[in-house]
Amino acid sequence: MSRLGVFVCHCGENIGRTVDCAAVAAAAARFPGVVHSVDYKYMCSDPGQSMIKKAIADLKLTGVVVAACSPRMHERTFRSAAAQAGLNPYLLEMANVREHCSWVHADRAAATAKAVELVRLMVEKTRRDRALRPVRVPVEPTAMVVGGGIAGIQAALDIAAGGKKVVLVESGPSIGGHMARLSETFPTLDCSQCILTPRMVEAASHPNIRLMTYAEVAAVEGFVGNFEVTVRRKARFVDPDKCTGCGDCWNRCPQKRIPSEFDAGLGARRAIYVPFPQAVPNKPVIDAERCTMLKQGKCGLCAKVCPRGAVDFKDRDRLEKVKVGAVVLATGFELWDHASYGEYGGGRLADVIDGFAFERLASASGPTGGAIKRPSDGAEPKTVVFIQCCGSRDEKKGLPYCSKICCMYTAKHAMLYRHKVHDGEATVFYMDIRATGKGYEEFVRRAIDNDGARYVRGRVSRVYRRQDGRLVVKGADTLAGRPVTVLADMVVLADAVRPRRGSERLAQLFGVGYDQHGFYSEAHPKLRPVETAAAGVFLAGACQAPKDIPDAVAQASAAAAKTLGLFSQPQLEREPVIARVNRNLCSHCRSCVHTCPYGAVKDFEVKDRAGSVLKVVAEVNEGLCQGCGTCVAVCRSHCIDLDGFTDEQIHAQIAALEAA
Amino acid sequence: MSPTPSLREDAARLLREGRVKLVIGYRAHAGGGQGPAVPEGACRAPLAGGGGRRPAFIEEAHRAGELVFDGACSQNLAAYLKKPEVRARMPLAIVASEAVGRSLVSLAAESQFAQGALLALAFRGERYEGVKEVEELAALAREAAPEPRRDPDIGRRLAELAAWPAQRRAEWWSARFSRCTRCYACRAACPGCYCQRCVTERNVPQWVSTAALGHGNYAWNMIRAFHQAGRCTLCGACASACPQGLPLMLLNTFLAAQAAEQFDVEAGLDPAAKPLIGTWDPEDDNSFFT
Amino acid sequence: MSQAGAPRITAFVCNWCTYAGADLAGTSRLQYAPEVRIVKLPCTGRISPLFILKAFEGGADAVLVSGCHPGDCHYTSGNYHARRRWGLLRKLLDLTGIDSRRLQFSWISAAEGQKFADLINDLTAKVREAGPFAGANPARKRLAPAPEEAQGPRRES
Amino acid sequence: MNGNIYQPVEMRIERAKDEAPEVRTLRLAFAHAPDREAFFRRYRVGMFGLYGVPGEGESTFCVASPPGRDYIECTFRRAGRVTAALLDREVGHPVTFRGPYGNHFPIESWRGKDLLFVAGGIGLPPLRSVIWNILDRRAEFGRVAVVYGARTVADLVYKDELAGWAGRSDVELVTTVDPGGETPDWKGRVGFVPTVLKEMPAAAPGAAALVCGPPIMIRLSLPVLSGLGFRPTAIYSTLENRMKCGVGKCGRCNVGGVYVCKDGPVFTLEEIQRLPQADL
Amino acid sequence: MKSLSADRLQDLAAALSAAGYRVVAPVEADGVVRFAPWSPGAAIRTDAVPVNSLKDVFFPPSEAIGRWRRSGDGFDAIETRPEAPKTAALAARPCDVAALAMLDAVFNWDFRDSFYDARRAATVVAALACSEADEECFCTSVGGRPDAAPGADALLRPADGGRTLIVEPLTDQGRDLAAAASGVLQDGAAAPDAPPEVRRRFDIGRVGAWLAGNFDSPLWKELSLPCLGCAACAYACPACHCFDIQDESGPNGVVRLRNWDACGLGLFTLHASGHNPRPDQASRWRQRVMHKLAYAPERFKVAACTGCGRCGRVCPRGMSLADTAERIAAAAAPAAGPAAGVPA
Repeated sequence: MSRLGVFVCHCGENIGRTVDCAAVAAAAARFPGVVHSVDYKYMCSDPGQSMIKKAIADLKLTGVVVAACSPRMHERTFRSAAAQAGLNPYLLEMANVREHCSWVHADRAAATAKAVELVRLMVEKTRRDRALRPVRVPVEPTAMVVGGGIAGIQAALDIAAGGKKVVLVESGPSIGGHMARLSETFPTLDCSQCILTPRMVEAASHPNIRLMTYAEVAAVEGFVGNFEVTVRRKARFVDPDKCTGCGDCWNRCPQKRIPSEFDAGLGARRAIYVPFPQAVPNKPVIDAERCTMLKQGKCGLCAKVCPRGAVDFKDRDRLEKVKVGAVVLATGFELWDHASYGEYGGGRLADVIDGFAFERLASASGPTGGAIKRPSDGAEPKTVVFIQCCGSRDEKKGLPYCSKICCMYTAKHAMLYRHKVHDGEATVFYMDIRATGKGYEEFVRRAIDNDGARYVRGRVSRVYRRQDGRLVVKGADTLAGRPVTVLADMVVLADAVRPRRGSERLAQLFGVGYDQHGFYSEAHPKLRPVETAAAGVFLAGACQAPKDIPDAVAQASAAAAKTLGLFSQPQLEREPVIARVNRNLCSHCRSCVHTCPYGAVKDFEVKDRAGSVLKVVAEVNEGLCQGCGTCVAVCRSHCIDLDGFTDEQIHAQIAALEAA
Repeated sequence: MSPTPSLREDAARLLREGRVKLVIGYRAHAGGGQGPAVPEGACRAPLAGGGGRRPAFIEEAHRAGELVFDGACSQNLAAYLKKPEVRARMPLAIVASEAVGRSLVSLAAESQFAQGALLALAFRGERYEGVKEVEELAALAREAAPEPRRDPDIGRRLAELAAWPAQRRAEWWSARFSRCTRCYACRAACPGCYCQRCVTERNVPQWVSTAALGHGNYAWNMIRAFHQAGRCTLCGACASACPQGLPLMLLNTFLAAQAAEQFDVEAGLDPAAKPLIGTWDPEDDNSFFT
Repeated sequence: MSQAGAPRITAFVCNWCTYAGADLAGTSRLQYAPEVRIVKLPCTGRISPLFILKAFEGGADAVLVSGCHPGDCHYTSGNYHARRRWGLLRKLLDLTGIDSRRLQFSWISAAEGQKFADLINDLTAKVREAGPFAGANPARKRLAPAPEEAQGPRRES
Repeated sequence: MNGNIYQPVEMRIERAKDEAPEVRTLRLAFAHAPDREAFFRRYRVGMFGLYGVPGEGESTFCVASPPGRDYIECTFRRAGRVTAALLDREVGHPVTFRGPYGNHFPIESWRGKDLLFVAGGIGLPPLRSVIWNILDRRAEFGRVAVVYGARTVADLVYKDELAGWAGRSDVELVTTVDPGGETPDWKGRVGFVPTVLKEMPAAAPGAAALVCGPPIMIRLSLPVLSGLGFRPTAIYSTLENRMKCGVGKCGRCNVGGVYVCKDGPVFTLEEIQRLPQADL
Repeated sequence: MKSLSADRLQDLAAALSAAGYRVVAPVEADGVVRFAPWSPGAAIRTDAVPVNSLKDVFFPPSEAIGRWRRSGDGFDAIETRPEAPKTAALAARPCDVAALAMLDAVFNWDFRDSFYDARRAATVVAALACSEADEECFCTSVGGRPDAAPGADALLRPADGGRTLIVEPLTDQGRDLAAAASGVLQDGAAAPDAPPEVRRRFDIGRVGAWLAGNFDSPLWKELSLPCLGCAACAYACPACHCFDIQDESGPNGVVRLRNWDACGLGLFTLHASGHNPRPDQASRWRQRVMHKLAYAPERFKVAACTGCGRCGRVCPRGMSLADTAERIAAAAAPAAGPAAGVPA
């Protein structure tokens, strides 16, 4: 039976000034189920809390309503006081008579009347409160990091350094990501590989990190602390345990003309290959689409020359299940395909290249050994036009957002170009310069002032090839207010940054939200920028939004910190606001299954003792349920209910508001 | 040509071959029973009680000869799928007019029967189309109704109602709902009303009063209609079943039109459809929010 | 209870945005009409159509449903689910005589204390202008548990 | 009284005792003396009543206390809205009551005869009124034996009274719990009621057996009782069908043509066997 | 002999209304003819059997049978009296009137239901003899007649080919009614019309005999298969009287309502434990038929079916008690063939 205590707080004068607290307490004393009702100056003070605790103990209260400030302020305080007195903390509720009443109404009579009703509402709710226990789930202290770029590597290293195991899943043959392809990095012009490769090696050799390259996430089950991720390990056709990475195979492979993805198509690779010389692991894979042995059963040269017999043409994709407690998604980005910009040649002009191609041209380890040569004929371009915002900030044909990194890397490109081709002319077309990082603005100024890059504010309307092979770049100088035409030997487009293809599918597997462009959604744009709606799934790097290296690395470390925080307890404790299905009454229409934002509602087979299925009903996974109650509201027979906000409670509250 | 011989043959064959345990169809009913009189303009389908046709439950091949089909076969047999007695006899076959077919497609989308548990002896108009799986029924339904079919008379009456002040609408509906006795014939006749326990029969808490009084009748009729939003195939079974001739099709048609207009949803055409209430689109109408 | 003739407004609000927005109205000491009664839910997605029907049945002169702005839902999509529900329900109720003006929907974030206060004031004014709903409310429970002559002094105040 | 047969009388909770998980006994005093007098004029053991909380409804239970008191008691388990509301009431709170209704055990015909009570779990309350009625007039009856079992020790109701009966020389009490339901300090038997029942002495001439409990217990106990020599006309039980009115109008308690609320709730096995079994 | 021109029924109603009666009669709303309070100007429809029955006048779908006012943790009972205005029920059919015997019996067999009784006492029933019988009518099979209404206070008998209604008072109350309406009644002879032929017919004795021994017959399952488990038949039935009791709360107190209920609804007998003695539609349909044709005759010496045929008219699936009785009669007939061969 309910034996409720009501405690009305004056909050000094804050409530008492406009609400007659004694009158509220007196009115509450007459509410059904209330056995004790008092008012006091400061309920949250030690004496106030003691008063509550004493009443709980002495009067054997079964529930408590504290009429005071917003529960956002002191619900935790009072609930822990209740718990100390031996009352289940979820049997205490707060009536908000300060923020929602005394502070917003001046009329004492009206405010007091309202306060009485607010208390009444919470009394009716509390009478129907049930003792709840926080949900506890065990945590598997192993993390999975999806994506082996710099963000993924950093997250993995930080988690590993924290003493927890990490599985690093990379879809390509090597970790390293886009950063491995860069020549130098802004604004310091460090050699990208020089700073990255030690990290790659460290990741590969760290005892807490297990690399799974050439692998993809195929399926996800479970929930925070208890994910079971099925990883598809793509067939490499080379046994990495036997392979020493000697290179005999790829040097002998007759397929020599395959455009290298790593080199943006400017260089070539073989059918059996490592994507780049510093690859980690430095073990080749066979490109099944290009290998004549796999395609037509002819050749097999690599197998013949391998001194270790590591080549295995019978290799197949394998599925491996990995149990992890947390996941960091660091799937990175790719460049928007400028083929839809017909006015820039639509991808058909060989000397109109993207930023990565320029990076490879400028890289000492690139196909030209660091010499800037234009793709069409290998000549050194004497005039290069850089066009910013290619696809970015273009709602009509491209993408509405700013890709953030292009201003900086274009400045870097112009600078590198001028360093390598001293008599070359670099012209940059831009909309605005957004150089907001540390040392960034100075860097851009250096490109202009020291390295002589010509910055033209305006859009390029057209790029086309003249008979003689030179490119005509027509644009407008909006500052000068006149059209501009530049004859160029090469054009570099700063293509927009967009999420990797297939990132939506991965998000769906993990229950992570994503925006219309495919960038993963953080749980809160300000305060939870690393978390996602899926508990235990964190974000790092450009999969969330365009980011430069320091931002990506910082977020990766943040994701690692979140992961380590999660792993710091053997069990997770969660608010017990959980939806529950009444199996007897469920008709299995599956509305709730479709509705749940967390994929927490699944089919459940009710079986008899012999194991045969009697019926299928919906069931809520406690680990996944976040307690929004949306499933409850779509259930037509109301056979789902939400602990903490039950139908009975809400019904009683609405009934308490009935007009006389 | 009468479709009946091939219908009977197929039914008999399915039973003989053991592909189904039961065929639900229509049989002729000799004496009596025109069903309730059809009130003029009361938004009820004619032949409410089934006219000269009655449901037939055939379990033996030799009885397939009882099956008939014609325009008088207006009862929505899909409603029988909620009876445990019928569900226990799956796999089964149902003689499916277009209306029944759409109900079956809708029920399939709501996982109310397992794959392979149900075959349709499908009709388009009075033309027999043969034994169909649910996907084929859906294709048939899409083909038969490329455009949503709406009763123009109901449209006119809705427009008339819309032009009235709210209070007059309230009075008009209250007068009608006041006749409701809560016999739940509407619910019983509707294939989509298959909840194991109807919300009006949940008493902890009692959201919907079971009293046949103004408030209970309003809440009941609202929630019945709303629970059909995006699901109702406008078969008219509920309205035909209502002994009091309540204009339930006004509510159903209105909501179906809203579902189509706002969310581009037409029930009963896609066995893989996701529920209208239970999905969302960022572009859903936001104009009524301040 | 409220003063005689004062409109009764029942508000169903989510915990994360609108409840917090109302808190902010409080901490900002914004004054608004005192007739609103808030029933707190975790999310607008939790609000069943029956809550609204029940509130009108109990004599609410207006019902307010308010939650996080689209895209800001604490549970990612509860408010989107809710919006779709209301898009249909409000039309149905309007058709049957519950004027849309008496069923208000809004998105109010935790930062919009001013918006909350303004909305309550606007809604209260609107409902006052429309007058008591009782007579025209088709959902209203009309039972006489305590006949007038039998109402004694012990009647709950 | 205004002649409204559905108008309950007001009772006040005098005592509330938790018997087992979610099982409680309420002792109710009549708020108005004429109601008490009217009740006890008609009350015989075996009759039932409708206990209610206005706003939640009424629920049907037997009257678990004997005549000759100035209160009535009922024992019930939380099952739905009304029982939950009754559980929510405190000592001193009012509840409502209608009754007594139905027939009663033919206790006068048992004078000088032996009586065997067989109960399981929450089935003891209907027999408790009889047992106390017999004990109040102990000298008028022959041997009294009670076999009472529950799933677990915690599920046994009236634990204090059981202890009292166990201490009486004129009552033979056997308590038992299902295997696995015993506690370390459990002194009673372990085993199902029908099994324990087998060890009871054979029926003396004219002896009656009263059985109440879960259907499965009753079903398995009946052959044992037959084996002990009880005839179907000497075995009694009560039926507890769903009721709303309690006075033969609402139409839902009937088994075949028998209205449990008027023709019952007390039936002999012989009468029960004549009912359409599928309707039970 | 007093009579009335058939087209002056409204005048009769108006006269009674003027004499202080609340008049209830078959009137039309939205194309549905119902027994409902008559208001001036409304046509009284004698050409259709109302979709609801006379029962509604005495036993409405919902009524308050108890009231309490709350006070803290307690409540004070408020005396609840039936609303029983002086009423004249016009043009009720003989089959509706016949059902009053069943209702009178069940509401008074031991405990007397003051709500029913008060309205019964306050109501004068002027029956209308039938001039036609449709395919659902079967009163003659269950002891009724289309042209006699024992239990009514007055009978309106069609005469002169339906142009005239002869007013035959049968009780003092009927005479009072005739007196109150004397202004619209005329003197003079009229030739009563011949009663209509009720073509539908089965042997109730044979049905009763079969029922007595066939509680467990497989026929129940077959007969009940088309039933969807609503209460349309029960609520239309003039003799069905089952009800539920539900409390409703308001801010001031509680009203205890008696609402119609029906044995065809799945929750009717569901125990709180989850056990349901009638777990399927077969057992529910059996209960309905048994109650009407076996239990009621046994307990009350009157069948709870008067052959009005409403069940068949309202059933969404066209089932009817007559269909079932005919099937049973055929199954009971020694000479008849297998059950399946019976024309249904």
